[in-house]
Amino acid sequence: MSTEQPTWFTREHYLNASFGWRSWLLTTDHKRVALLYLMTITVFFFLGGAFATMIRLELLTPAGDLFQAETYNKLFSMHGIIMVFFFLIPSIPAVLGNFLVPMMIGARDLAFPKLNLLSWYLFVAGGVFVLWSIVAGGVDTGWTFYTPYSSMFSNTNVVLAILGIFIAGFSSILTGLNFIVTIHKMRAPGMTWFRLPLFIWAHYATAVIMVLGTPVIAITLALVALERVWGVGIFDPALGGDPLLFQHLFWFYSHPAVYIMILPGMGVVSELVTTHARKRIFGYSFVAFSSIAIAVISFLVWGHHMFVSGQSQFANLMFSLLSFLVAIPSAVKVFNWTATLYRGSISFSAPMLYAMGFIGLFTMGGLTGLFLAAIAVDIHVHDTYFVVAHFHYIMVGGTIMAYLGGIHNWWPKLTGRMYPETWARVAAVIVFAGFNLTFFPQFILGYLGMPRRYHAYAEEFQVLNVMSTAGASILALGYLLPFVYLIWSLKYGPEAGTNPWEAKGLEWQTLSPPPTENFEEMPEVSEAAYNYGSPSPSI
Amino acid sequence: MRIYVLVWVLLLLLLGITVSAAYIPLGKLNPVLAVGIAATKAALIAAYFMHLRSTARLIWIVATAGVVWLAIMFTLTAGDYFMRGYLPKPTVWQQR
Amino acid sequence: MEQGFQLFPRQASTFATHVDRLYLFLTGISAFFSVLIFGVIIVFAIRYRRRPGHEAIQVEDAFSLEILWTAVPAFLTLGIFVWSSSLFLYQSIPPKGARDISVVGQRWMWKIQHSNGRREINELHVPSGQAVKLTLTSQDVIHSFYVPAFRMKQDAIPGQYRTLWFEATTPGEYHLFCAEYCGTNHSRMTGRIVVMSDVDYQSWLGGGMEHTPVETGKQLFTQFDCASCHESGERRRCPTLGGLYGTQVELESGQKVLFDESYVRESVLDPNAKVAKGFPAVMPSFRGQVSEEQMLDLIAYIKSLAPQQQRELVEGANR
Amino acid sequence: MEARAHQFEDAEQQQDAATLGMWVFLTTEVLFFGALLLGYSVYRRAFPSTFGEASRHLDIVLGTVNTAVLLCSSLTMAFGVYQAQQGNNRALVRYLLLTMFLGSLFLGIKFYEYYEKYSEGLLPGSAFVWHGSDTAHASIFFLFYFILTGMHALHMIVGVCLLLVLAIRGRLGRFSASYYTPLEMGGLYWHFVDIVWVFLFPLLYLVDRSS
Repeated sequence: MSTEQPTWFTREHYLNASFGWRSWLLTTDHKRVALLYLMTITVFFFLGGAFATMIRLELLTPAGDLFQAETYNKLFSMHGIIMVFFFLIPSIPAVLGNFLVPMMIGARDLAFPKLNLLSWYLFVAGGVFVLWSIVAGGVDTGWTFYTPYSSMFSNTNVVLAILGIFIAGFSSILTGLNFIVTIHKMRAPGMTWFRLPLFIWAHYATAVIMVLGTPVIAITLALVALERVWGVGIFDPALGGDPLLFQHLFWFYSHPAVYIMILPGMGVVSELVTTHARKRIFGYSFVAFSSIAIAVISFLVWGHHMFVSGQSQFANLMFSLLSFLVAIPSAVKVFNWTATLYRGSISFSAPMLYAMGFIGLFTMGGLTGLFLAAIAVDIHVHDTYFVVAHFHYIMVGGTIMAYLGGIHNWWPKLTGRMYPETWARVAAVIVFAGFNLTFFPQFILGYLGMPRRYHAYAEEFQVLNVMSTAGASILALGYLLPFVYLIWSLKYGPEAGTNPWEAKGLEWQTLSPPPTENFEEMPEVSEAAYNYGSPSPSI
Repeated sequence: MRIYVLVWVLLLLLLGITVSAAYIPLGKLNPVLAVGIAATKAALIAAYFMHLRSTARLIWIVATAGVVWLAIMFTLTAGDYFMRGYLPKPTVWQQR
Repeated sequence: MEQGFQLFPRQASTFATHVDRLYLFLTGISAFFSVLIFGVIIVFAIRYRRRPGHEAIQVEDAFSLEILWTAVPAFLTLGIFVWSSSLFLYQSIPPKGARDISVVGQRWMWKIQHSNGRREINELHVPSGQAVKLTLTSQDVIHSFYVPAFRMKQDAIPGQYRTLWFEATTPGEYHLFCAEYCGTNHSRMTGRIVVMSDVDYQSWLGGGMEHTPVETGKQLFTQFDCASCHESGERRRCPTLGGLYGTQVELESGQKVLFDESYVRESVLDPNAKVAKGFPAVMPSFRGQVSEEQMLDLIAYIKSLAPQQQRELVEGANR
Repeated sequence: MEARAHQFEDAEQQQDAATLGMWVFLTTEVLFFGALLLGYSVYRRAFPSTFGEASRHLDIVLGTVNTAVLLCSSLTMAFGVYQAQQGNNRALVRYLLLTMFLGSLFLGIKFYEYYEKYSEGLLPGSAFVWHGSDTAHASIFFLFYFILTGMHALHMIVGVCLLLVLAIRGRLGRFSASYYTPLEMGGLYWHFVDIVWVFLFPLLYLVDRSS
């Protein structure tokens, strides 16, 4: 080895292999596509965040005085549509998954690189339609598009928004298809299923949901658009349709979609916990199979969104029982992550802070899910702020924490630069504190009976709402910080080196940033994942 | 080649059966028969024309997954529509 | 109505105590596990923090632990399921003799009619200590009738009937919310529930001089000219409706349907979707002519033509 | 994609990946049509007599003939793939053209049926004319009829275009006994579209013929 290490600038890697906008917009390199996704979803994240800020500002006072009712309804609808379909669903899979799946299994690229690029273009096209719907005046149906309101009554740009989601859905399907084929067919020699990092198991499970669920939402929303445009009755009772059918079809996808959002986060946390505690994962096969179990069970529980819709009581009981089942694999994961910390060498690096935050907040989010699976309690808290708090604990406390933790953890690999550690720790703490202050009061609000999607509310709810808004402003600061210092680090961050965390995993064995085909020499695998040392049998 | 022709003849035969069976009043059996024959035809096409019979087990699993998920969707939805008003009135609660 | 800062909702129905008990149990479980997980993470993080001279020690997987923390959530959730489901069955089956009140949601108000015909909007007066059964429907989009103090909620679906029952316990005024997003003024589709003592309720009820739903229904029956066929005894063309409510009607296809609220409604709007056996499909549709409230009155009238026993049959099956 | 793409180790891996990818795609299609069929079934169960009456307005002769045409096209497609495996390019192109012809015939008959329904006023919407009683649900039947068969026809059109590309490439001698993956993929797609129709035909045309 020469004494003079090649630097970011002197060595060729995927970022400087070619230049010019064409080399990016026509790239088939999964790492570049990942960065394209990263930039796109960051835009959507801050857009969705801006809507959230306006919602929280409006809710400072009980009277609906800041915005008009119609504007407020558009704000929460656009917040939901953008955050769900254009940030959370693609967040971890399309950025970190795209970047890491081929590298972690020792492949040069995904199985279908062109499809991968196409999926980004579909995503952007879908995004353009949704942005168009915003510019044209917004949508006020809520992200759930319940009929017959969405199909016959709303006079906003429902069709444009649906078109956007429809197109983005195909992007999701293509990503899922690509992951499934890649994980099955592209693994390096010696990379058996039980040597795969748990990140891969989680993404495999996610891909299964994407592939099997997404077509249903696509066709369902298309039917709503058709009903609107054509004026024919599919879901509209005035024309002989059945609005509950829409809910069944919608939630057949949209409940599993929750797991599209959280499963990749679980995969990220498995990596973060092991890396930053220098430990093997505790109970590898249980964590791995719980991902698959979650993916399968996720399709059996959609009816718990319809406990008060008047579906049959039998269906209520059936879906309630099945919903409780999800708690089991989720709990298994939480316990195994916690046990992994035991006797580790735990660093307080920013990714680890995010991971620990994730485990705790996901636990709370999951446990409050039990309230919603229990029909008797759900009847009271359904469509109240309790539900809002619950799913934000999963989506924000879970997915976004994992996403930020993952971005920090793999930032050196993505860019070849280290982020500023102190700032990152500060930001992680701010996010955690701000998050809890924002959403914990909403549990209480919900049980008190404050319905969601309310522009104006009863006066006794104000104190808790003010707390929530205060927390939201702290949270906003916590999100802006990484945005600033990560961009700063692109230029000023110290060079990271191949493996700054001394982590296991194939992605850390290649250079940072990696060469275009990921590895200079194709790897062969001869050991299990997370081999941080052999277990001592005495314990 | 020959097996393809055989399957094709079978398919046309089944088509004939399903069309004629549709005109025999069998009550609730009519739709069951129609869907059953359709499933048989689909299985024949998948097994022979699409080579599912001789392909890797993984492919077989993927193909089955689609059908299983469809079954999930239909069964659980039926759990609502078929069971409306199913629960009898338990008398225990009357005393509460 | 409630004023000032609160942390726990008021209890004003027989459900409230039951639901709250389950809620507090779940809160306890959640608090226990959240504290456990956060606590263990913090303890481990401090004890095994990375420092010079401290190395990670790899630990063997423990199958017994995995079984333990699979089994504990499994049994716990099963227990919660049994508890909550039995409570749900109690909530979902109205007791015999519950007072009937009909509710129609319409953007953005609740239109309510009591059994003696007294109507009110965005206010519901109910007696305490008596079971009340609401029949809900909607004129336009989906709404949801929600009374937090009763821990009770039910969607009002256009074109379908849903019921919800409760027994108020404490006189007072309580919030009524629409919980299912229904458009621009969703957050203003609110109202008051006034729980009164039985005596007060009776005198309040007598305050209005309205027709009962059955009387109104009878008028409508004539007004829409239903009577000319359905009462004239021209039995070849259409059935007379007396005594039909609560029976099984045989259709042309041999299928049987229950003659209940939904069947009446459907027969008025799409008369020939389910024609009774032996009758020609000649009835015109009244789609767009009958409002949801008029429909409820018509149903009340047709219902009144059947003996009490048959009516209860429907209540049992139509849940 | 003729030569091995850079991300694959060898041709076998590439073909395996393509086959798996195609099947995964087909499962998404199953769910896509499945959701529509679920909607159809819910209404069919709720309004059996109206759906039966509406279904009898469909032309059973044309429907049956069309099913037969499609089954024949599946046979010729299977022959085409077989010839490709043998490296027999001329026969392959011939079978592809035959399949395309049968596919187009199907589409032709289908569009004639559409035209008939349209002129009878059976296209749902403001111009929907129904002489039976339950107009609302008859309209829902025809809505599902047009959406289901329309989505199917769309898939057929895509399929015919796909076969055209394959035929041209076959004519140019791009395939051989060692490389015929695209044909296999085309075949899988074509047969799948056939399977969809195999379900649509009895569900739409044969609902209630006996009464």
